[in-house]
Amino acid sequence: MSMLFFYALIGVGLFTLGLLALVVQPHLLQKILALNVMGSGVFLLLVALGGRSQPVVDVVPQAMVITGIVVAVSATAMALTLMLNLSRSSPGAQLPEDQSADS
Amino acid sequence: MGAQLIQVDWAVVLIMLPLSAAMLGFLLPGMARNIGLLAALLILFTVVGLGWQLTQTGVYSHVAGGWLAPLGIQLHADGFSLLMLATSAIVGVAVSIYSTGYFKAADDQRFWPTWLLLWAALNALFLAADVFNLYVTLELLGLSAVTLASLTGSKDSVSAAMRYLLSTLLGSLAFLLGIGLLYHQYGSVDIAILSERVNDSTVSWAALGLITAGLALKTALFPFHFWLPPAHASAPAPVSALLSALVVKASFYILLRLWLGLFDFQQDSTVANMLGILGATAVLWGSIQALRQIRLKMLVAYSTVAQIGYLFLAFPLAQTGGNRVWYAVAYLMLSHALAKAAMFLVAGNMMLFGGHDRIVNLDRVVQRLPVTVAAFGLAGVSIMGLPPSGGFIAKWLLLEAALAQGHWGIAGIMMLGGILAAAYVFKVLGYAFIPSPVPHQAVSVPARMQWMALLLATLAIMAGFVAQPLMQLIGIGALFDSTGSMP
Amino acid sequence: MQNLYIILALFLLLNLLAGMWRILKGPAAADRMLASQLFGTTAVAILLLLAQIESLMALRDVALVFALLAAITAIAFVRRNWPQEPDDAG
Amino acid sequence: MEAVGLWQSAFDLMLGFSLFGLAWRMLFCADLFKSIVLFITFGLLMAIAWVRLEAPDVALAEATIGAGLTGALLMSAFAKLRTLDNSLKSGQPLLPRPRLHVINFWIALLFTVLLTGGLAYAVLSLPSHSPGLSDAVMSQLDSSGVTHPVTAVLLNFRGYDTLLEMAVLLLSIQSVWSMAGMSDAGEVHTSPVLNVLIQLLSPVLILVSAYLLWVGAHAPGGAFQAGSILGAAGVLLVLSGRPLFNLKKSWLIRLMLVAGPAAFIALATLTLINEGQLLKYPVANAANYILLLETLATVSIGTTLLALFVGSQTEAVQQDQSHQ
Repeated sequence: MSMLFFYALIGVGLFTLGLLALVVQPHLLQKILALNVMGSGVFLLLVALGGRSQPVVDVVPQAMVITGIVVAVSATAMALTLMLNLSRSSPGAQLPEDQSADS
Repeated sequence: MGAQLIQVDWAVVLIMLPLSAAMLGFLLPGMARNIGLLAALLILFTVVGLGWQLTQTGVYSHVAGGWLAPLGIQLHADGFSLLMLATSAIVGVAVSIYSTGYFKAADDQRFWPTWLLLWAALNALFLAADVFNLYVTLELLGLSAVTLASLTGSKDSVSAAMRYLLSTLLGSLAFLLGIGLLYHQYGSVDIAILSERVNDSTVSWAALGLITAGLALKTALFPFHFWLPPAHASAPAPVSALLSALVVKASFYILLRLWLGLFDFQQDSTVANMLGILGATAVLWGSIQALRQIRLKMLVAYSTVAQIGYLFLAFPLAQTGGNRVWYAVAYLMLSHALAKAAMFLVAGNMMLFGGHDRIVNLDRVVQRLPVTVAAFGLAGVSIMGLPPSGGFIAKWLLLEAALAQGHWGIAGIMMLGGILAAAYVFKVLGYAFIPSPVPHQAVSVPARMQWMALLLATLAIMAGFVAQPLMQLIGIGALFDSTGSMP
Repeated sequence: MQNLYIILALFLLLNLLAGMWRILKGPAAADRMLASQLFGTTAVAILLLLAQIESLMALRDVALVFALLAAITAIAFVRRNWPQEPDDAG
Repeated sequence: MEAVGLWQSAFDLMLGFSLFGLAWRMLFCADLFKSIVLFITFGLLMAIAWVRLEAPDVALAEATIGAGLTGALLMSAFAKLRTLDNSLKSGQPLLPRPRLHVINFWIALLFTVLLTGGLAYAVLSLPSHSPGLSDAVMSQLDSSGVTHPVTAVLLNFRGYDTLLEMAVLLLSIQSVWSMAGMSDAGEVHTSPVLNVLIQLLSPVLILVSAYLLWVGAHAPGGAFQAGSILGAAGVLLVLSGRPLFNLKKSWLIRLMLVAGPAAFIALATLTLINEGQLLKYPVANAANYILLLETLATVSIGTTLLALFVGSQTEAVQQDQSHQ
């Protein structure tokens, strides 16, 4: 039983670890990976806690997560496309760190 | 005839119509523009139908799939939904017509299907009564908004769109984690059921924090506004209008609905005060930044940051100020949407006209584009909050509440924000009158692009004259009157 | 029997983690890629064991899909990353 | 039985910590290629975790989409990135160090730790037993038209969410096509070994896809999993350098992309008129409607994922930057 909470806590850990990487890592590919890890964390929490309804597992969170995985791959494809477009115009695939407002 | 029409599920049509049109436009790229224009007019007509239905029979709800909550998903339309749907329809039709002049035929297949999907997402979002359904609509909305923001393909717009995409995905994930926690504590994703069950618990607070933070990021509340100015300023003008007028409002709409429905367990909390402080900072910061801008579109974008701040000023005021404050917020959402869309369309016209949008080089556009400059002036009146505009009514109600409760700080911030808004609006108008040292070669601007800007600006002013009936319409379902209970 | 299966699964998982060293260490891209392919195979074995433990036959479908799709990333690697960089190991 | 429980706990603990450790190494390493390989491995372990959590449907989706297609997408994007950026040679420490000031980094770390603590506290405050919606799902399963509860939720009880989900998929391909131009599929190399492999693999994949679609009514599987395997088969063909016809121009491809969402909308409209509620199937026909929806959705999902893969790595469309 408590294993479900363990998995949920790992989910929390993945979410916050991804958040940290999203903030501190400069390369866009790393940011995209970070968002994917955050997503996995949320999904893990959703499904793990759905296991608390014994004897039958609650499948509604599972259906939500399948929906979420599809959204995640769509968003990843879009993000990779944008990243490649960006690195065509300026090498390095990073966001201009210091956005001056008047550019 | 009337008896039958009242039975029609207008709300469902509002979702299916733009979706079908988007698919048709995707299938037949050559006809995307005509399909889109037809859909836009039909959506406006459908919103009128829904409005008439609501005034006759009250709150509308629909049980999707025939499965009652908590198992199934329900749709719900009250006065607040209607207001947002109508705002989207009006701005949407105007922007659609405007865009026929703005985009070349080659860009049609890139613009129209995405814009129709965005419209479908907006309508579905305003009709949702289920937090997971809200998450799906939020994703559809965010991803289509990013796509539209990247449409010019310039270096600025691509990097702005990238930042926008990362921000919007982060916001959605925080929102999803929040509703996941709520579901696992309270066993439902239906707002009405949740509102009965949610109580003052650790999980409620965690969900409140995650959902508020995620939606504040999407709404671009200070200090989460970093993505907004570049994204809104580098997008094509009709897209900027849609993003500023509608897309940021959609996440605020969810925040407000959940705040009233779910998070009323903490009526007198510091969270509301904190949101108020961030809102106040946004008003000042956004206005000052707007004043400092060299480019017109950046100025208008920073003005959005400031105007979003006003929306959040309502949270501390509502603790004792009651329903009038929320009516003011709803009114502000409407009038800002109209005025801001008009301003971005004006910026698009000036850019097309002179080939740039540097404010100091506007070079007597007032004589050459009188309709456009008039639109900017009228929209500016509403943004500043001068009578008799819609913006005046909204800000007056807020100011009244602030003064009645002795919130002198908020009152002061609002006045200061108004003065700063006047300063940046008149800065633009001033340069529009004087000749610039660098003359520009003028390109003629199609009349419909000018008149659409003027139409929206005029409507923003007109909103000030119909306050009474509008308030009645917003009041359908009494969302704001009985704080704490969702019908 | 159950005990044996779960111990075996645990052993395979340990194995997988030991292989992680190769991914982290490299040195060449191909080393990392091969290690991850090995993981795919190990994962299939773990899934089959779990299918026995939980007597859930649907898990065999998961293992099947795994086995089939392990190839896709490897092919993507060979196709996209390999030819442009013949002396990668250096 | 006691011993089994103990060993299982050991397995779970190790799996959980490996997931976290992998994510950490993936996100904070200086070599992008290593990160991508670690991401693929991460997806593998996630799939095992889904199995341990009694979510085989999610495991299938993760194995096909999470680890498989996303991995291939990342791998291709990385290859493309390397042609654009000479500094990206695999095996070298090639990333710029985080630009954040040291103090800012520690503030971010402190914030992360606090957030983790708060969220963990909230999670642990949840009741250890909660029925969720499992009772509601199980009691209505008989009238849903299928016997597999996940399929019942996705296609019937919450079918409206899935309708919007199909719109997200359509949007993603519209988006990728509008951001990047779509010329013909990748470069054409031929390699005898690969070609034989692909010739053997593709029909098997298509067969497995059909099997998963069919089995979804009463066992783990369904449109999303079947569709992503179909997409994977397409990706394999593209990678083998098959001269696929121009995806964007082809009317047939567009039709396949739209088939799923269009079926949903058509059925929603039909049920709205006949039954008074969108996507409310008459109980007698529910099984047929769901099979129809799933079949068309499978086609659309597969085509979309393939088109996303091809589309995300072609050259950007030539755009004028005059009026932005």
